[in-house]
Amino acid sequence: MILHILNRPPSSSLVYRDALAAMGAVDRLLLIEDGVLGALTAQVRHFQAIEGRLFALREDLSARGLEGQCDASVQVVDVDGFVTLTEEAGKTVSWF
Amino acid sequence: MILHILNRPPSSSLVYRDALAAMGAVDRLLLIEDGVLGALTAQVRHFQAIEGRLFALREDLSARGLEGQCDASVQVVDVDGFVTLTEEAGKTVSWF
Amino acid sequence: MSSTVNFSGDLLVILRHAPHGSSWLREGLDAALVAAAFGQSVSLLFQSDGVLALAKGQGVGPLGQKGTATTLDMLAMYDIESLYLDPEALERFGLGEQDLLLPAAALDAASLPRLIAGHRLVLTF
Amino acid sequence: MSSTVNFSGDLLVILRHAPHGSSWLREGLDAALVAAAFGQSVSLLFQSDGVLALAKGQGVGPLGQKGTATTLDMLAMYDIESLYLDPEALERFGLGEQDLLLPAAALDAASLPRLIAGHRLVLTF
Amino acid sequence: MRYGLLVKGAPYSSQASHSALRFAAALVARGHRLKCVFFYHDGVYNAARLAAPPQDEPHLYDAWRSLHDEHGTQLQVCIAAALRRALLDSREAERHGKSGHSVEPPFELTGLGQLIDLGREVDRLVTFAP
Amino acid sequence: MRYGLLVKGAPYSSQASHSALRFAAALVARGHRLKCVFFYHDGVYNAARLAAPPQDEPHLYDAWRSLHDEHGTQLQVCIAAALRRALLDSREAERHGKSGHSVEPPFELTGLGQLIDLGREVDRLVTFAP
Repeated sequence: MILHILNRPPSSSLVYRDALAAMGAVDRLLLIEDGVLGALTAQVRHFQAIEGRLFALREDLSARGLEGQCDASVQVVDVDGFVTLTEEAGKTVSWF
Repeated sequence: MILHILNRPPSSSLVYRDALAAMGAVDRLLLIEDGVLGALTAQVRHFQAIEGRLFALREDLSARGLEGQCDASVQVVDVDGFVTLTEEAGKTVSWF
Repeated sequence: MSSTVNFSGDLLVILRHAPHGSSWLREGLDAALVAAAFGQSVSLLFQSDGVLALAKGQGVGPLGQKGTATTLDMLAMYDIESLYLDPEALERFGLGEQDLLLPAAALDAASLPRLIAGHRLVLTF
Repeated sequence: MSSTVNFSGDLLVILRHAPHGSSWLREGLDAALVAAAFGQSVSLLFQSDGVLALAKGQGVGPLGQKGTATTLDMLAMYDIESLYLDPEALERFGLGEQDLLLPAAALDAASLPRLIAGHRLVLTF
Repeated sequence: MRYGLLVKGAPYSSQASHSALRFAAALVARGHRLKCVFFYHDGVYNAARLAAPPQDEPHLYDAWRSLHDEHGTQLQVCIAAALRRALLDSREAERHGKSGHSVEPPFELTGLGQLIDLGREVDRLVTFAP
Repeated sequence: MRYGLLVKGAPYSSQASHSALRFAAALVARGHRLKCVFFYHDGVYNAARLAAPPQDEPHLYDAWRSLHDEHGTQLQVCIAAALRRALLDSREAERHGKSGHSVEPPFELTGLGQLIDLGREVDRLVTFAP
């Protein structure tokens, strides 16, 4: 399992497309920084291909006032959860 | 007439959408830097709404080896032409 | 947006970036505040991810980064009252007027070019 | 792309940016060259706007900026011979194999995750 | 016409500085006056005096200085953007208790108000961003 | 586990440095070892010693130093990326005939080879980009 990390939102950048294309069947995607905009219910359709394997960093959601708008299908993790995800993954790939 | 200047390509960034939305009926758009990728025949459809008012900077096309792929509907200008465009425009707006 | 609104001013600052992810938003707001302090008439347009600058409930970042929500409070103090937003961008994030810290006028497609034409200087951030 | 190809190696460098517009491409290529010089097996993937790194006919910039086309010539010298590209990206720009400086293998959708899984370290630029 | 440029990209990282210098050369060659280049956001890094690029690359710092020397163009750097990015002239270094400085003339640290003034004084203000 | 971080964003301009520092704190708190932070692209600006951010903002330069002091984390800066961005230690300043320097320990200018070594030596290398 590989952890992909994405810090750009699908609302302004198309890099999410390449991140998704690079993901294997059990890989996970963590949204951080402005990437968390993609976790909103109104945006999360861009990630429907990996439902159940999509994560978002809580403190980046909450700094932006968006924790309440985060879609229920997204697994929200704190920074310790971010570390755990990197422990569980064989490696990480960052997309920006 | 306002000169809009765009340095990101529609292949990776969605800023072109906002630039187009901001343009009035006689405004012009100049593609520079990586923005010139949008001038290629295979990409220029993103700018069909402003056909005849789309420009691209020659030296940015040629440094990338793309002058031959630039669509015939795009007016290619050198840097003096860039200056002329700014002279003719009441002001410029840069999109990035 | 009524077509009788006066879209003119000295400076239009277009804010296209979300809070916290970069310094664009703060630097754009700073430019707006300084211009207003210099006596210029300043308008703000929240466009694309920039509409999130207006979202309620913003806080500090995990290292104590201030963000920009507190700067928004200063706009009225500086007499920056012409605030506009791109309604499509707002909708893109599933947000409505009730989710915003400050009221900003939704611009229709025809008004955006007029807003830009009506200001002597336009800076994008 | 044949499924018998061996997608493994020490380092995969993913190049996503066009030449000249930023230093990403050069800095990614530099990392690849150094790794190869250190004896690692290195693969390159040209993805998104990065496929334009392979376009024929690139030149210097107007201030004499070198660009990266000359660096590409050094790949073979450093035994970097596993070059891959995203065929969709190539098509997006209307380019074909005949337009490329170097041959790179087009990756199908199933192979891209295998390429990434097969390298111990993946760096994106 | 009188022109001003606003540069917001770091040198070498993005093409913004190259494009601005190229545009600057073209506009003065056409007889326009380039009053000032204002550096903001990561553009302030253009003012870093110790830049030592490889000899086969354009020396952007020297190119800005030449623009000043040959055409009297002011090189103004937003002080707020500069301080947090470690760009201090001698005066600011002293004020912040730091030894050494990273910015020197013809680059000047100034407030954002100078950008607003510039916008008022010139006929065209053109932005080059990363 | 042994971790390495690769930081590619300029401080303050993007959140990359903040995110990396935050992640660093969390991983050492969980008992992992953070061997090295490698700075590349605009990340090298994190090593600029004269940074003077406003007092109500995080002092990123000092935070990197604390990471080194408290956990022995190496702070390595790509020398090629640094020189063109005006980041020189005393030795490089002398070599390039410049007075003054902009980088000092615990930040070290090193070659890209160190990044490759780091990738070999650690269990996880995590990149924070702008």
